[in-house]
Amino acid sequence: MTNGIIHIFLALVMPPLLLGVIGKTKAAFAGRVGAPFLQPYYDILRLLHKGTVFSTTTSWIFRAGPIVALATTAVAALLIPFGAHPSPISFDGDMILYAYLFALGRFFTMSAALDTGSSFEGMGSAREATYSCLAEPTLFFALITLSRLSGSYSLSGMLVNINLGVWMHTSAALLLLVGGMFIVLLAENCRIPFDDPTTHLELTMIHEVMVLDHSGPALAIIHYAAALKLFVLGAFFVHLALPYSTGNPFLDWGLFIISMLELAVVIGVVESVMARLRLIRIPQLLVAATILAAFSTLLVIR
Amino acid sequence: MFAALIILPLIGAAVTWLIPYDRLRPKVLSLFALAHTGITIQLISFTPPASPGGWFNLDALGKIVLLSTSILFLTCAVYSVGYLFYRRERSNRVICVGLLVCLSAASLVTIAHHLGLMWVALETTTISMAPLIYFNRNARSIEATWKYLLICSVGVALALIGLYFLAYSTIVARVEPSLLLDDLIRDAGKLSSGWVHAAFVFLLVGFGTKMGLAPLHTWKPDAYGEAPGLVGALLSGGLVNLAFLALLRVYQICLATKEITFFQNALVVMGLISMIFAAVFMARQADFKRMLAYSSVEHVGIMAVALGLGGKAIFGALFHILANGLTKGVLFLSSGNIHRSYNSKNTDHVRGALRRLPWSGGLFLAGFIAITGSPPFAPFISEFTIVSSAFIQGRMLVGAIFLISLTVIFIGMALTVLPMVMGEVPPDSESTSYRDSILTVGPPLFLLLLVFLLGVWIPAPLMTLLSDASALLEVPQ
Amino acid sequence: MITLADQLLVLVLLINFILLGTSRQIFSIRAVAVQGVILGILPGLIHPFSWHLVGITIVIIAVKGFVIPQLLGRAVRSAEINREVEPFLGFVPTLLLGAIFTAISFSFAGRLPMLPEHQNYMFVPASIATLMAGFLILTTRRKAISQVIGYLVLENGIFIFGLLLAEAMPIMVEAGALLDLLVGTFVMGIVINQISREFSSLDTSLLTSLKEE
Amino acid sequence: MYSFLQGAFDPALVALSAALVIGCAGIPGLFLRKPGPGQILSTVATILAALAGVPASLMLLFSHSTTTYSLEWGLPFGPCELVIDPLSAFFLLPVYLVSAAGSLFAVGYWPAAEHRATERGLTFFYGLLASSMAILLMARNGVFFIMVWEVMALSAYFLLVTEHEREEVRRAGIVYLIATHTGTAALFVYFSLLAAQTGSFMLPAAGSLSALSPYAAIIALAAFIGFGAKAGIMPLHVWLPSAHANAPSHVSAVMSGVMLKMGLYGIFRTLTYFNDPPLLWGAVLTICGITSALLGIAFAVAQRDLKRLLACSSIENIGIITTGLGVAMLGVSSHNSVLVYLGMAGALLHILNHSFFKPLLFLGSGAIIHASGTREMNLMGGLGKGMPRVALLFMVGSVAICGIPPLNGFVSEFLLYLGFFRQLKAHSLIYLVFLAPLLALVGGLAVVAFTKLYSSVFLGSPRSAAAAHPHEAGVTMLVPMAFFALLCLLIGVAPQVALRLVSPAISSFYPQLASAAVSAEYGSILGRLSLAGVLLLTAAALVTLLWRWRLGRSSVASAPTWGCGYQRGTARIQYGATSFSELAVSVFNGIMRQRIERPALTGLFPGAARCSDVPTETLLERIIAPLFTLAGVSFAFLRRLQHGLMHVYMMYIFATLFILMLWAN
Repeated sequence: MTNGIIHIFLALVMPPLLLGVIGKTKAAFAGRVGAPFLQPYYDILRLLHKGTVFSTTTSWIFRAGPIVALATTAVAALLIPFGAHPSPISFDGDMILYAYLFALGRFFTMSAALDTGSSFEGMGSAREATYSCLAEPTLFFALITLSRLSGSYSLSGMLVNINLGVWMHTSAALLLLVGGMFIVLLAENCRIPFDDPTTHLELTMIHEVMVLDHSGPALAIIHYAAALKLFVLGAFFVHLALPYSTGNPFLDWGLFIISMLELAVVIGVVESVMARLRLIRIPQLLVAATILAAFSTLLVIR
Repeated sequence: MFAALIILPLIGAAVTWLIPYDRLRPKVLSLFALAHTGITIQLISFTPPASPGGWFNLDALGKIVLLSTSILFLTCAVYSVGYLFYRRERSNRVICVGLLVCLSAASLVTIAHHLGLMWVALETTTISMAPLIYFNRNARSIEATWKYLLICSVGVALALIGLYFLAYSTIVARVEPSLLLDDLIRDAGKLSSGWVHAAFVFLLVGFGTKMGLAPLHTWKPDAYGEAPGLVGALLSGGLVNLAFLALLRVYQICLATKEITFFQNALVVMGLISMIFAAVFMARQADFKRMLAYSSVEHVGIMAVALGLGGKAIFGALFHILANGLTKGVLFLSSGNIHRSYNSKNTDHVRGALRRLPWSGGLFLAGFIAITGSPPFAPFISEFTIVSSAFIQGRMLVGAIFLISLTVIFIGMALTVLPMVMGEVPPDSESTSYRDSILTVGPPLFLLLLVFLLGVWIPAPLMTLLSDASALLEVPQ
Repeated sequence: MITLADQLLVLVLLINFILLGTSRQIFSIRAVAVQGVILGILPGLIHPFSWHLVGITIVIIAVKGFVIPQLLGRAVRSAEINREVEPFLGFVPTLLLGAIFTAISFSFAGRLPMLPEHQNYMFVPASIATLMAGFLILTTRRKAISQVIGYLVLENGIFIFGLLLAEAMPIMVEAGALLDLLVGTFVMGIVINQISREFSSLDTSLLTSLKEE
Repeated sequence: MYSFLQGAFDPALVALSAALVIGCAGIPGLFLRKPGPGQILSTVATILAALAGVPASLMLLFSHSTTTYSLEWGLPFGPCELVIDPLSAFFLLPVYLVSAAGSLFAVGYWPAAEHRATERGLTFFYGLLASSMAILLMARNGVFFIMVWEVMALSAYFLLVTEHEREEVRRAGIVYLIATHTGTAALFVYFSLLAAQTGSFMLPAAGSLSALSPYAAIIALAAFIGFGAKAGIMPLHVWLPSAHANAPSHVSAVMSGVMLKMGLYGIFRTLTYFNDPPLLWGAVLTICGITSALLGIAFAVAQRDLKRLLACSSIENIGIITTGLGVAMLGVSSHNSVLVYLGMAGALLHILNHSFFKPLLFLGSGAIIHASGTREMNLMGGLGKGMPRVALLFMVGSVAICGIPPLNGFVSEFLLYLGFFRQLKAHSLIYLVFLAPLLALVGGLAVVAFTKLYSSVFLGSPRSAAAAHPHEAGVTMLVPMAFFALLCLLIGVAPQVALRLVSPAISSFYPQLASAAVSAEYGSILGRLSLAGVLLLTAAALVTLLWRWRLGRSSVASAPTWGCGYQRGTARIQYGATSFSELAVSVFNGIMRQRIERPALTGLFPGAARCSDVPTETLLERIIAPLFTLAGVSFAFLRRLQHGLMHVYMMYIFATLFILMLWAN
């Protein structure tokens, strides 16, 4: 019970912190002081108090976009286990629900973007659509591998199962998997090298350009949803990459928080040392990720 | 009664010859046709015994052919009242007389049990049809008539020598020399095989020519293409069946001689060749009457294959006599209407028939669907029976070729027929005086209803008739 | 008597070859007429005398020997500008083929069983050979007239075979023969004349306008 | 309870008579002088029949009973039996539902007053199509089956060519007719060989044939060709897109929602005959299925014609169903009952789902075409403002067809995924699990296709004058759509109910399965799914409330969309349908070929020019059409045989005679 409450609490509170950490890391690399860790929280709060401008061409879809995006991510957050603790909701096949919830969110964010009738937002959603549908198989290969290793059909079962022992046995497969999933993590959350959240050239954006017309609370919701998505996918990845656990539940919570922060740092590092790819290259990178994941699956299945 | 069947049409011929008014003749014609149908039904329901000497006898096979011929003829006669009204420009004496003479001869073929007599009647039908094909009196029609006449006469002549061989075989075998069907079947075992084989070959080629099996069919497209619609209907729905009946007689004797295998194989091969020919010639056919001619080639092929397969397929062959005859009637009569209305039989000019002639166009479309063996029409029953028995007998190759050519033919016909009936009428197509009327649409409609009825329900008497007939052609155990 | 019949049959065969070899329409028509007359005589030689027989003979001779040739000749004279045969296949090859076919028909007849009393006749081979000659003419000559001639020769062949059956089933044979005559004369004659009227000359009437293009 | 009701009356008889009523519904209209009443009459009759037929078939489904009627007919093909078993009853449901909804839709969509020339025929053949499909499901005599089958195919053809003045419709009709007739030819072989096996034309009882007998393979192949062509399984799908695109929309709804399922029914039925199907069959079905799914949706992404897109997605859905069936067959061959259950459940449930959301979408497209007068998506846009209700319902359909929670499409795919993952613990066929990523890819592409469809039709601002002033659809058009949308939501939120619906059909397909226990297990899992669905809705509601609260507290203004500094934006610079999918198409370039017409720009000042890219029917245009041309050419060469030279004709006769003589001796 307590674990459930902690789970929900973390899911609600922690996500923007990751963005803050990433920002700090990049600043550090750039030799700046950078914004405080809590800057994202301030942004969201500020946006919540701002007024809203609706485009005249939009319809109810435009308003539904942010809502659905947040709702789906929130439910996904309830399905994924944090650290050694199983998730509040878990049943056979919940990983499929997990994957498809993001599809639902995507459907509405893309429609909302297209609802504005702006060619830039259309551009963004077209890219989002293509890339995410290329990222889809990678996730499933990962799920297959994990399910094979754990013999379980639910996210909690398959993720909590991963520990150093498993790593010892099937290090090759898991390494491949980590590589593939990291690429997907970056792609799904529109980080460098796929997309640059901080650029100001709409022509090159993917996710940011889709929300150009959202303002005020809507934008706040979108930012929060994005952070939450990063958090949820990150939690998934952390299970693969940093599968430490002590017997003690509270230590495990701490461990989880730390490893999430580590992940944020890593992302920050990657963003600082890499440049954004040309759009043409992105599909190739995603396909490469799929191939990595597929290989790992083959390794564990044969 | 037999005499009435033959004499009555002759009287009719005489009467129509004497009548001086063009308007009156077709009505008299249909009157006699009606009487003939009446007699036919009478004969079929209460069959008199074979005539003394056994020259005339109406057995089940004869009944089927007689029935289909008589019905078809009646419809064509009624149709002619409406049709000839549009051909007022020339006298219709010849056509009316010719039709009645042909009817008389045709009835004779069905009841004759003496091969020689049957042959004479068959030859008579051939000759009496010649002037009808020449009805249009132009260069093309004379050419068609010429080819029809010469090829068919050669064919029938070959049949004659075939009969001579048969007769001589009886003499050689020292049995009582005769061409009576029953005698031949009785003595078949004793006949000398050399002559009998030669006889079968000559008879097959002879009657095959009259029937239009490929590659003996060469007269068909020309004759059907140039003849008026109702003559085409009679040729493809009536005369073909008569020739097929002759072939059935030969088949009976063959069956009795216990040397049927060769004959059957020959039939299957020629039948399949006919179907393939039809498939090849029907694709992209620019003249819809010629297309119907090739469809007729296809269907005689189907009958031949069925006869060759034997067993359950025999039923299919016999039922196909009716189904094909009546459906061909629908097609030729409605196509005649379309031809009148567009004054062209070129498919490039004939477009949107459903718009211009809803009834005739619809009938033509329905006829097409029926003839290609789609349920719920009669030809489906026969064709399915034949295909299935081919497969059930394990003759995969025959069945496969049969089905493939059916499909190709369907495609070819569809690509010709559908553009004809669908779409808009081309603006430049000339407008003619023809309009659908009850007299020109009623007869084909009646035939279509028959075809539909037989497709969903075969009346019990007809069923028994068909089974009796196929019993005559089964291998006696 | 028998020997005479056989000699006449040889004559018939010779006429076949003449027909295959000649290049002039009129001449070939005459030749067919002669052949017809000979066939008319034949029954008289092999059957006992009867008035019925006389009647048959007269009819056959009249029709085959005079009526048909008259019709054809009129057609030729009226409508034929060029009176050559214009064969599709040259004369020499045709003759060779004719010879071969005659040989074949003799061998064919030899392989078939015969009544002993017919054994030493050459009716069967002669009839088949004539049949084949008729076919040869039909297949190698282009013109309508020539084809009628071919058909007539064909008929003659059949008629010769009919002689074998004459006493067994007279009605049959006569019916067949007469019906063939009917076709030969009236219908063919009429059609030929129609053609010649339709196309002012039989040369232009190669009758090949109906075909698949 | 069912038993009590059955005591009251015989549901099978009700179902049968309902079918007959639907068939006769269109007939009075043919004879009435005024056009209106006939249509109304047929609609009322059809709806009433459906209202009777649906509960009846539900009862038959749940009572696990099999009812047999023997029809008296005068044809020499043995007795003609009508049998309703759970499998038939299950397939009967969509027949009644969709046909009734469609006929109601037609009242608004194809009003008799405006289409005097065509309405009568349309109504008549529509009824004929519906009832023939219903009777087809009951037919147990092979010949009767073919007859009903052909009636169905032909009436579908006549419905399809309703607007035969248009060239494109005629072409579609001819392609369809040829395809279906070829299929029927295969069925001739199929039933003949069955008769050769069993000795009668009655369809064999379940598990009565051995798959090892020499003919079994041919029978299966013939069935696959004959029925697969009707179902539109690749590579037998060539007729499908153009046919569904060119038929009147409510007809497309029936064709795609129900008629395709008849082909699947045939395959299901065939597979029940054999007691020991080899692995190969399942493998073939699975491979064809997943291929159809992938290529189908890939083609859908590339389309620019609204209804063509929907048609291609039908190919995809049929592919998913076939995959499920194939997996189930593999389960049967490897005696893995869980796999059988999940595969069958997924397939059957997806059949049901597809017959809900696809008609919904097709009817919606009808409303759209009614409003905008075009099928070209690039000319639409902004229709959502003019027709908000249609837009909402269409959104439901689009989400459902993408297989996204919380709607029904997800449930069936969920079951399939479970089946694939279960293979990880199985002893054999473990590689089936690789179907999961493929199916995921299909899902992703579906999202692309339908966001493209939805956004380019309803969102943004109108791209052409035609789409500028849309009008909301009438009640008769909205009600059927709303009905389907409701069903989609129902199954999505309460999947366990749907599972109870399919279980009887499964057990009649695979009696060895102890279906009760298994279905209970998966029922509970689906229960969790519905819980998640509820959670999702509540979460959405909470966020909405939060937002409303904030909106209430702050200023709300409206302004034109921000053009990123470009001031002269027009509707034409929006991302259109083609431009939206351009990127995806470029990624899948190998599969989807675009015919791109680029003008050659020459000279210094080239004049105005257009560039257009059209998705091509690869199989039809690259392979089949050339084959036909080739055949035409060779036939034209052979036709020289009929050259009009008399003496050569004579030679034919002579040669025939000669050859036969030689053969005889």
